[in-house]
Amino acid sequence: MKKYCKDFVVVENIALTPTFFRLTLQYPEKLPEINPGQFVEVLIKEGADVLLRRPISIHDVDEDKNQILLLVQIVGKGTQALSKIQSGQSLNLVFPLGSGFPLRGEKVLLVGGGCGVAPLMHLSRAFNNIGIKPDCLIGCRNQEQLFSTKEYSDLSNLHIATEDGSCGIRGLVTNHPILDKKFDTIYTCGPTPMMKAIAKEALKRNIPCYVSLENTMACGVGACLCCVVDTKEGHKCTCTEGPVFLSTDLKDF
Amino acid sequence: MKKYCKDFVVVENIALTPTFFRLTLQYPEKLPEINPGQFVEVLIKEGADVLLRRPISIHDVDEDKNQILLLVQIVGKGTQALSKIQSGQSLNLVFPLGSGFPLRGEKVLLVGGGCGVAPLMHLSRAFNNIGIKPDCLIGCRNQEQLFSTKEYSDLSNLHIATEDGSCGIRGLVTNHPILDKKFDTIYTCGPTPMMKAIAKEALKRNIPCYVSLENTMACGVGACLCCVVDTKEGHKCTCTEGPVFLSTDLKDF
Amino acid sequence: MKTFDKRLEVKIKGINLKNPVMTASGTFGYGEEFSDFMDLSDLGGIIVKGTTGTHREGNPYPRMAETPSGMLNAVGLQNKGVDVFCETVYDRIKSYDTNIVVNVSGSTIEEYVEVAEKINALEKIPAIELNISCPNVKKGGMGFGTDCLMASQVVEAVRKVYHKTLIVKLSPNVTNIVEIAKSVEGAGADSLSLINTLLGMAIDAEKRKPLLSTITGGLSGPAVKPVALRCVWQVAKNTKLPIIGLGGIMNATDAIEFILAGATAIQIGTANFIDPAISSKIVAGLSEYLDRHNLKSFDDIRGII
Amino acid sequence: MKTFDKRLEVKIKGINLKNPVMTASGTFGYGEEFSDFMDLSDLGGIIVKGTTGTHREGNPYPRMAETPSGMLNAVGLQNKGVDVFCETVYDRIKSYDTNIVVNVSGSTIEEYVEVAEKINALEKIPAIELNISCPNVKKGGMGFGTDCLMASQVVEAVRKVYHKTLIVKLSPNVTNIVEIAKSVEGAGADSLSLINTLLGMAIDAEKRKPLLSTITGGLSGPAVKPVALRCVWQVAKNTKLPIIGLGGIMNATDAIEFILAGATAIQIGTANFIDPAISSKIVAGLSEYLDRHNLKSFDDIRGII
Ligand SMILES: Cc1cc2nc3c(=O)[nH]c(=O)nc-3n(C[C@H](O)[C@H](O)[C@H](O)COP(=O)(O)OP(=O)(O)OC[C@H]3O[C@@H](n4cnc5c(N)ncnc54)[C@H](O)[C@@H]3O)c2cc1C
Ligand SMILES: Cc1cc2nc3c(=O)[nH]c(=O)nc-3n(C[C@H](O)[C@H](O)[C@H](O)COP(=O)(O)OP(=O)(O)OC[C@H]3O[C@@H](n4cnc5c(N)ncnc54)[C@H](O)[C@@H]3O)c2cc1C
Ligand SMILES: Cc1cc2nc3c(=O)[nH]c(=O)nc-3n(C[C@H](O)[C@H](O)[C@H](O)COP(=O)(O)O)c2cc1C
Ligand SMILES: Cc1cc2nc3c(=O)[nH]c(=O)nc-3n(C[C@H](O)[C@H](O)[C@H](O)COP(=O)(O)O)c2cc1C
Ligand code: FES
Ligand code: FES
Repeated sequence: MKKYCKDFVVVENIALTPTFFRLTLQYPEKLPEINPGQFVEVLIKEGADVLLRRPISIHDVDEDKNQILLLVQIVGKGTQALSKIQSGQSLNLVFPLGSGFPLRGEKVLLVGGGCGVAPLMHLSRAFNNIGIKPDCLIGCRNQEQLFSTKEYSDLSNLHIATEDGSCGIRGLVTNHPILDKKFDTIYTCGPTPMMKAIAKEALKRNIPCYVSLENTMACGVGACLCCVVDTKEGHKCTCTEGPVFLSTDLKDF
Repeated sequence: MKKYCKDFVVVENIALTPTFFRLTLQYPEKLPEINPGQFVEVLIKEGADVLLRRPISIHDVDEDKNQILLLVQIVGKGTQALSKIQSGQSLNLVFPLGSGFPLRGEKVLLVGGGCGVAPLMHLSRAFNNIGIKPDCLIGCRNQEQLFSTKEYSDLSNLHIATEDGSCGIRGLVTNHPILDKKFDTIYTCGPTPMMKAIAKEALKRNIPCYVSLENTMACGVGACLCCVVDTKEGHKCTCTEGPVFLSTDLKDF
Repeated sequence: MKTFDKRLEVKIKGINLKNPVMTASGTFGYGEEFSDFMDLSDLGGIIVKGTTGTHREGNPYPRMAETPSGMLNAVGLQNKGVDVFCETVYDRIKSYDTNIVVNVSGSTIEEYVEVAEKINALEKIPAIELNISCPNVKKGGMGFGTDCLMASQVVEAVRKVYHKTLIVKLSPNVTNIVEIAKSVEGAGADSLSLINTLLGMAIDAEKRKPLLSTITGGLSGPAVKPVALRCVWQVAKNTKLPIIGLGGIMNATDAIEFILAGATAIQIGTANFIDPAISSKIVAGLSEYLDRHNLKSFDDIRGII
Repeated sequence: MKTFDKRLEVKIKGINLKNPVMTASGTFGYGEEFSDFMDLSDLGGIIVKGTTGTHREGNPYPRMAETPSGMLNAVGLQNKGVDVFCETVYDRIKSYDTNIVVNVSGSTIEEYVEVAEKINALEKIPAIELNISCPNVKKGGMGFGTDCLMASQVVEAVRKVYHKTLIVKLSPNVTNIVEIAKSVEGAGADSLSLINTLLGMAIDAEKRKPLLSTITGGLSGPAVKPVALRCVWQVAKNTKLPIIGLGGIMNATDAIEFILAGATAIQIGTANFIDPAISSKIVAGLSEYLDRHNLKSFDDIRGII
């Protein structure tokens, strides 16, 4: 897939929670095809001290409007600076990067936590487009951390697990009974411990599980070899051969 | 004089020309005494890549409102970033720094060029306060580079020299006939070649001439010894023993 | 057909470069990774990934940490080995209209010699860059580049089997880079590229853990530019070899600083990660500088500091 | 009366520090320059300007250039000489309620010895920091700090006449900092401070001139932190001496990184120029870290990397 390095224009920057914000970005031409699970490398111009681009999943794509959405969690200097960008300003992206999720099976479960919920929106939409309504399970600490439930509900059967029980079931995603339904494939993105736990549950039930990794990256295009993950066939680049891997291909998973 | 490191609030940021802007800064308490010719060290927060503070002369002081004014020329990254600051934002200054101009004599000429005109406003005001209306000679390329003439006229007998003759006499400040008037003291601030030429004219006429240097600085408080100027008594710190020097005390002048 | 600015042409011993701009080993893959973003034929040259005698997995993840105006890496020469390069990669890239230079690495003199000899047989590779300065491998690597005797031994041995342009890449992690440069010059190098990364380290104070699996790694990016310029200047003043300068070059102005310090050509490393088309933009920036300063070529100002 | 956080107290051989935070030589004057901004008694110590046998004018202007996340300086040990220090400066600063350490510099062993001997007689100076690492002087300076034999000779000579705490400040511009550290340890040093500045250079591409009168100068600030951390970590792992870490510390988090790498105390240099009260804020930040991580002192985490 051809990659681009181009300016988008910020159409909207909405704070969803004190730490999560969503950017709607306008592309000046026809967007190229983008697979769910692919990501962009964002150039952070304002706000000192940030040298490298930051990898961010493509949260959703509006093909008609030629817009992409990013869902970002503020964790450090780069995401902090990005959170202050205003509509009308431009944002330079290298995109679309990585391989993305393969659409596999008819009964599918998507499990997300933290900023890992981001690519699941686009993945849900892709399944809808081929006539499949996925199950989507989102885990977080409490109701305040929850956002975009309407959007997820529109595209999936939404299930929620909160640690304090303020919404959905009380507990971790791995405690959710939906896991016991029969699925063809499980897709997960979120904190590594969560993904490992879900991959384990999938393995127990003999269901293929795709995990989306968030390794630190420098180039995003397979040139620097900084982002490798240890697979059963040796080191692979997360940015080009991932970020999505079959859990059983990875060591330590 | 006690020094302070404190936040001011930007009251106004006016673009005077495409490269000059003026900041009006509000101090939250009673301003300490400030001598004309003293300067501040500005902390540039926004706009990447700038590590050290930037020294900027105190352009004017409003003791009643507890405001100071800075007149800044955009020459590089720091001043570029500073030009974008908006009213309401805060700006951290170390101040007041340096020794300033001594008020000496009754018939005095102030000669400025480029951003060197900045401290002459406060100096004119100081002379007015003791009942002396100074002569003020400003040199620049053309009329478009000229600004604040009303303010300078209010406080001084204003004379202008432009290289293209679009305002005042045509030529350099050293060509201006006002230099032939009898003065007790000449004060000058601007590009080094201009100050050297003025100092030479002053010497010819046997008039003491104070020059205000703009050496590159790191600390501004006499600690780093980066800002030295070669005087007849050896290296002296521009930030504490200057920036104003009697031209005849300097080597190379 | 595209025309190139003839004023930018430079020579490095046996090879002609369209312009002084090359891309640095380990930061530009095999070039292919960047062909969507720019025309690779705009470049003076491409230095491909560090290549060793056999397949290497490199160091464990994490391998990268950002630092103030810089980055640390600890890739550790991950590559598929020289045979895979010759058999598969070479065919894919040999027709690029630019100079493809192979960065040759190893743990022993024998390994350097073996790789150099195999690359020598590849018609479309006009030069190698001998990497005796990699801080990210336990054995060999930087060791060769920090000792005059070892440096000259490995260069002599490679010189015997390698008959095209032999560039040697030096480490800044030394007390006296001029001494090393002179040893390498004496041993038969045709050109020097400097600098490789500075040995550095980063720590996560909250987690109380190093940020790299190997604890220490190689520092690159704008932070190292002052050190790189100094090394280029010192070596340019004290050897006769053409120098390829690199370390923190982010734009044409930076590139020109290296030329003023004495470099014949320059390389772009970390900057490729921030703007994947930067090297081609720097070529354009060099032409603009010549225009603006009314210069016929960089020959008049090279090394004037 | 002000109370201090007892958990922050550290010892460096003969001397007790209220806390690990000192200010670096050449960046904090004699302390006086900063007393308007902070209470100097908040500090663990103040290392005053480099002091030589006789008055020195230092290098010509310009002496400073900003670089990405760093600065170059070429002050070149401008100072009025040890006698003026003893006769006039000492009286002004001796009553500060903190450890005043004199940074001793020279061009010859004799000069180092002379200065050390004179400072030894000053009751209120509990330690000297022997600067064998200044890159900005033509003779001596860094030369002593880049050669094991010379380093041990100067330290041995000074050790004979100096009977209080002898700190030796090392240069990062060496192939093997551990070797130098060990030589200096063997010669009788009580503590090591590292690092001094990296040798660098900056050029104005438009004017085609170096930005420093001396062409090369010493690089400091955040840009050098990865190199400084690496040096501290290497030396801490390989010598027994208490280490004072510095190089690019801008805030308490940076300071803690040095402690995790093995430093007993730290120094603040370039950061003083950006926030003249930063060193006292860093003291407060260290206490906060202990609170937040529920630690009794830094002893439990010092050098755990
Ligand atoms: C393929 C991919 C897709 C991603 N998608 C998203 C997304 O859709 N939304 C989103 O908010 N974030 C996403 N991330 C994570 C995001 O890239 C990091 O949070 C971001 O780079 C942090 O930058 P910063 O400057 O704010 O933090 P820094 O100041 O660089 O670091 C702050 C803290 O975050 C940690 N950190 C930095 N980078 C990463 C990383 N890549 N992974 C995990 N921890 C990191 C650091 O160790 C440190 O503790 C993705 C990462 C990858 C690799
Ligand atoms: C005591 C003092 C008072 C000053 N008063 C004013 C003032 O009232 N208004 C104003 O606009 N400027 C003033 N200056 C100059 C001002 O400090 C510089 O223009 C500013 O620091 C440049 O910062 P920058 O980041 O924009 O430029 P940089 O990116 O740092 O440099 C851009 C260019 O400016 C040159 N430059 C940088 N610093 C200086 C300097 N100190 N003197 C001369 N050239 C420099 C550089 O060599 C370079 O060519 C004063 C300087 C001093 C020392
Ligand atoms: C991720 C990464 C990988 C590198 N791999 C190599 C390598 O294999 N061989 C080599 O000689 N240099 C390697 N280098 C060093 C660069 O080629 C270059 O010398 C260094 O990064 C300084 O230049 P820069 O500041 O422009 O990046 C690598 C650098 C980086 C950042
Ligand atoms: C302007 C300036 C002057 C310095 N003078 C001295 C000196 O006289 N003696 C010395 O040992 N180190 C001197 N140094 C080095 C600092 O003490 C310190 O080692 C170095 O700046 C690294 O720390 P930093 O990055 O926190 O500044 C000087 C540094 C600067 C910036
Ligand atoms: S981030 Fe560079 S190879 Fe993946
Ligand atoms: S700027 Fe530091 S002494 Fe003047």
